[in-house]
Amino acid sequence: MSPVKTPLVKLSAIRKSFGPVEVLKGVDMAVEEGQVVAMIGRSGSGKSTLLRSINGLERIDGGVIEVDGECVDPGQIDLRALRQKVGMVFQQFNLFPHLTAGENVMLALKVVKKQDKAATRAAAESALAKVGLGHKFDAYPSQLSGGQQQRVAIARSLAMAPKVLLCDEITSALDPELVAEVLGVVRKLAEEGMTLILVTHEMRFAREVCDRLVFMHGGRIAEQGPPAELFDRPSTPELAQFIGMVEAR
Amino acid sequence: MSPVKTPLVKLSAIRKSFGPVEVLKGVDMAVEEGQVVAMIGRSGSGKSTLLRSINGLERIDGGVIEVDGECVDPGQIDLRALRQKVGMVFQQFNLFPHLTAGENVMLALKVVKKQDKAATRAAAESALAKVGLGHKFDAYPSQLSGGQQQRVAIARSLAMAPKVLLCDEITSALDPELVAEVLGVVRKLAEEGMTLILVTHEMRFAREVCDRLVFMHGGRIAEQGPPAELFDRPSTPELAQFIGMVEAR
Amino acid sequence: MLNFTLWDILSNLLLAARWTVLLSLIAFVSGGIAGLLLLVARVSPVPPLRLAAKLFIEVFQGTPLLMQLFIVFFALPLIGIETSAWTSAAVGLTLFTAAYLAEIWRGCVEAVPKGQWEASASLAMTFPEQMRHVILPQALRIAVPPTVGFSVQVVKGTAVTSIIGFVEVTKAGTMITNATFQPFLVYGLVGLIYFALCYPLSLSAKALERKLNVAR
Amino acid sequence: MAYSFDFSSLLDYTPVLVDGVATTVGLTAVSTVLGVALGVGGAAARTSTVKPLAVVVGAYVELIRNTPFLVQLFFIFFGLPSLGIRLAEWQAAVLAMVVNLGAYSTEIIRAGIEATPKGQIEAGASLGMTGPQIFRYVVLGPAMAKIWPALTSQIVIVMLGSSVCSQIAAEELSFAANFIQSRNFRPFEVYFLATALYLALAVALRWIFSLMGQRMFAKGVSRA
Amino acid sequence: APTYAKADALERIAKEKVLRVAVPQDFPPFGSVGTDLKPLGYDIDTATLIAKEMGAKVELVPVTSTNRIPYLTTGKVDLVISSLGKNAEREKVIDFSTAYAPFFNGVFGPDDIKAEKAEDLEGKTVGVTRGSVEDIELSKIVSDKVTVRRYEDNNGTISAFLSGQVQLVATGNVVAAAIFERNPPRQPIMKFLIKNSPCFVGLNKNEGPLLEKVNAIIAKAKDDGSLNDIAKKWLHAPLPKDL
Ligand SMILES: Nc1ncnc2c1ncn2[C@@H]1O[C@H](COP(=O)(O)OP(=O)(O)OP(=O)(O)O)[C@@H](O)[C@H]1O
Ligand SMILES: Nc1ncnc2c1ncn2[C@@H]1O[C@H](COP(=O)(O)OP(=O)(O)OP(=O)(O)O)[C@@H](O)[C@H]1O
Ligand SMILES: [Mg+2]
Ligand SMILES: [Mg+2]
Repeated sequence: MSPVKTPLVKLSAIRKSFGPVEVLKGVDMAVEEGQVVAMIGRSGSGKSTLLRSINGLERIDGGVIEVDGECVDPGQIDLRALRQKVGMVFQQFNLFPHLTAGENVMLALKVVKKQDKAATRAAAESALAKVGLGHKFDAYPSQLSGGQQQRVAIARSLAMAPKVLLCDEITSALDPELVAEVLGVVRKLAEEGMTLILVTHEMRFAREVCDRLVFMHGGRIAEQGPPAELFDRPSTPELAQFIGMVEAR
Repeated sequence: MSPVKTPLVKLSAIRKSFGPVEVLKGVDMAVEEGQVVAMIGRSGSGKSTLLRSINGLERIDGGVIEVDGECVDPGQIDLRALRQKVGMVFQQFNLFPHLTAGENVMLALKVVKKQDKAATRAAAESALAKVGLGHKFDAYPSQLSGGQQQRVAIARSLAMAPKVLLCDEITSALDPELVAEVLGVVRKLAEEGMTLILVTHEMRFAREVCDRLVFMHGGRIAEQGPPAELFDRPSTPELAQFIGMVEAR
Repeated sequence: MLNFTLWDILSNLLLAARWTVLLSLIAFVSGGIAGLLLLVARVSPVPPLRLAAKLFIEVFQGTPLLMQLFIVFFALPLIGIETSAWTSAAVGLTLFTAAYLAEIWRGCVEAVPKGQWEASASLAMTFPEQMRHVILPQALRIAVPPTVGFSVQVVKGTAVTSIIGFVEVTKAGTMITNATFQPFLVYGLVGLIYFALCYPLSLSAKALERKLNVAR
Repeated sequence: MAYSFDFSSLLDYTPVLVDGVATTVGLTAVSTVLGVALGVGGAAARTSTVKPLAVVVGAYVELIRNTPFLVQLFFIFFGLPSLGIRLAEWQAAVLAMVVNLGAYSTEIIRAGIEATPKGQIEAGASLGMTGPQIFRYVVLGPAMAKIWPALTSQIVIVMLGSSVCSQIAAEELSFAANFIQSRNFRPFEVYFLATALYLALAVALRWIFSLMGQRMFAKGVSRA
Repeated sequence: APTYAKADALERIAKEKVLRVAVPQDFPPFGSVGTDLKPLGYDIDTATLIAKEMGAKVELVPVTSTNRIPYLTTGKVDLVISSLGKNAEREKVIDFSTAYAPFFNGVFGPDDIKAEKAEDLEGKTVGVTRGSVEDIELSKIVSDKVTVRRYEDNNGTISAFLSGQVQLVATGNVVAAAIFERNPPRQPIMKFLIKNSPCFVGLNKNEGPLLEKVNAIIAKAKDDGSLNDIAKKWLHAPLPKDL
């Protein structure tokens, strides 16, 4: 038996309200290094909020978030150290429109990591190459397809060498035929041992690539486990209904 | 054998360029009354442009469009008659936000068809009832879910009693769990004998509901025929690739 | 010799402020009407009309109001059109206001999503019908805050009418300064009067804008 | 029409007109640079989390935007000497124009900043950037690109507004026009010419700014 | 002549019984405003007198030295009685009556500044009202080393002097005296005279009958002492003999 690993990301009893509405009602979750976790659930079930809490974009009201052994205080203000460990990719890409693909990737290396010019450039080139866009270094986001933009966004996060990468429905804003190229990149990252937490509606992808599926319902984790198991034998009626709905089309 | 029917919509050698780029390179197509046609193809292949040409939102550069026996001149300015025969539903719903659902449906009946108040109201009520929203007559678009808004948009077109209804990716802007309710309405229309031309990415739906599938590629119709046939035995490599791509997820 | 008490100064300035207010109202109302016509021309599908409106706007936004007033007042008589100070000020301010409002409103019309034009066209509506029932109701709603905001510019613009003989607040201010030798006090008061006229307008423009953003 | 136009009498005054145009251009150029810089600072202050700073800048903006430029100019030139602050006419003119443009551009740039999609800021934050870094590298560029047309219009307005600086004897274009017409008693010719020159300046200014905009905000940020 | 206006002003005045006169409101004692902001002064009294003689009501139009000529040439007023000085260039554009008021212009400044002749102005800043006679005469006698600031109207000139924006002003002696009388923060004291340049009534060209009528009225007023009364009232001195 292997020794008990400390998880890379550990969430305990996370609570979060927006005004009077409690959106996260006590979430516990642990993700080990190299794991690929997919979160699914209905719209409004709190998936994005949970993900955003992990890198401090939302300040939680209660509970403890631990990343790589360090605690994220709910009240803490300096989140810079945390955020260098936790990368995030958004549904809407959020590339900086006034910078080229290369500059998008280099910016944080320069101003946050204070790397020198040569190192920055080398890192950016290798990150872009990794997502198959080595040749688009000088293209502006507006000159790229949605799929390419999303891949640049992934490269931008990767270049910071995060311990874990959070992806929030990163293919939902894409035209159907562009989805595959982005999922391909994610699949590669997973194979290379990157720790990933994904929110996704691509059930087939989740099934194939993920180690674990987390089904959120009403601000709680209603069910989790290996994808095949959950899909084939959902133990809650909510999950059964959700699967039915997604596959109804 | 039945007599040769004149098609309701007949496109011959349609050409359209945006600036230097030729987007439609000579498209021929005929749709008979009561037929349900789905157009598929990669992004940029010209599906929307073709659809928009049929009701004159794009002015074509060459070719002939005939709707219900009447010719649509490429240079013609008065499109009102045509547009009363051709309804259109958009991806982004495009409901008038300052009007209630009922008023949205009634507006064109009032100002275009000059119907009296009672007739207008009756028509609007029946159209809304048809899409299952009889009870939302006085709701503003902002008070409706995406799926409901799209159904109002369909009702708005239906109320004008068009001969043919064009639908351009009408479920693409919807949350996954709302797609089914809109497709349900379209399915019902198809069953009731409405002539429909749809651009869609919902392959399963296309397969079940449509009489004919039209595969566009690079501004041309690359292939068309009964859905089952096309899906199972694509005769062009482009279609084979497209099907692979869409199903890869 | 003459002695202006603080009350003399203030009452004279306030009396002069009547003209400022009246001129502003005239400019705003007639400028609004002219601006609406100009707007329709500017976005109409008729190219010559669009061009003419564009040219008009370009000229009136590209030259100082001071010069416009001077030309209306002193040059129109040269071609045989008699203009009183009142009509000149009204005409000059109206044209000026119309040009700016038309441009502001064009921005609002263009802020109405293209899909609204297309949806209404697909329902077989004509350009006037689209404008009347679909575009303007939406555009005018978002136009309210910037329009109220622009009224501040109109109020301030009336200061320039002193060139053609109007004794409005600014002119009264210079005259009184000259008689009292108290520029700091007098111009301070003049500034305050304008502020009292304009600030409520600015505030309501902001409030309207906030309301609009919430409503959406 | 009884009046006979005679533009030839303007020829003698060409140097005066040239000086006037040059002064107008100079005043506009200096106050544009300083005024926009002030506006960037003001906008940063107004959107900052430091409340008192935001309030002070807010008061400045409101005060300036709700009083006529002419009154501000008179106050600075004629009023401030009572407090022992005496400025030359060009200094007063530049100060008034900078203060005026500063207030307007603060508002304009602030609007641009606030129109920055939240996702952009979140993306910057997720990369570990600090607030000021996000402002400097992520927000400012696209905000400027977005408000460039509005800023251009405001600068044109300030340029046209500089015509009232003639009232404190700053020798710009309107001053030249007034000077000439008071000598040759031919106001119509002079004012028509001056108006045309203003129009030309305004058109040139817009053109220059749109060129600058195209260069600076070339590909990435279209106005959409 | 480059002048617009119908050559029947006198007829119109007789018919409508209104005489429209451009008068200053920023040039005491010729024209300034009372606490009700109504114009008063030498020029205003002269205008009233001429109107009375014509049997018409006077309509006073306050003008600045910048816009008084356009007011006249566009026919918005019949006469300009606005301490207008005469020179050859101006005579090409409008007509002048005989003189109705004396006017000596000079350079004025506070006690502590010494200036006895034009050369002494070098290195100093002098304010003057653009387009006034003082402006034109001053421009003739000073060198490049003198900074001349030209203001839109007399309000500007006077304000500039009083607020110290200019060291000296060129203006009329009586104007300076009137300012002095109001006890201002800086006192204009006579440094030297520039020119004797009496004031004339300005009229449009081609208004022969009106010109004759105005001249006749002025001559009569000089004879019967009514103009002298106005002079004594506003200038505290009788009309000079040579006027
Ligand atoms: N900033 C906010 N202010 C107020 N309510 C919010 C905010 N962000 C999210 N919510 C609410 O919190 C709930 C959970 O939202 P969240 O975005 O986490 O859901 P989700 O599971 O990601 O849904 P989706 O699949 O639509 O992205 C929703 O009801 C949402 O309306
Ligand atoms: N108004 C326009 N101006 C310029 N180019 C246009 C315009 N509209 C469409 N195009 C171009 O025409 C081509 C065809 O576009 P169209 O929208 O018809 O494709 P589509 O098949 O509907 O794609 P999608 O699946 O993305 O909707 C594309 O390359 C597009 O960029
Ligand atoms: Mg979400
Ligand atoms: Mg399309």
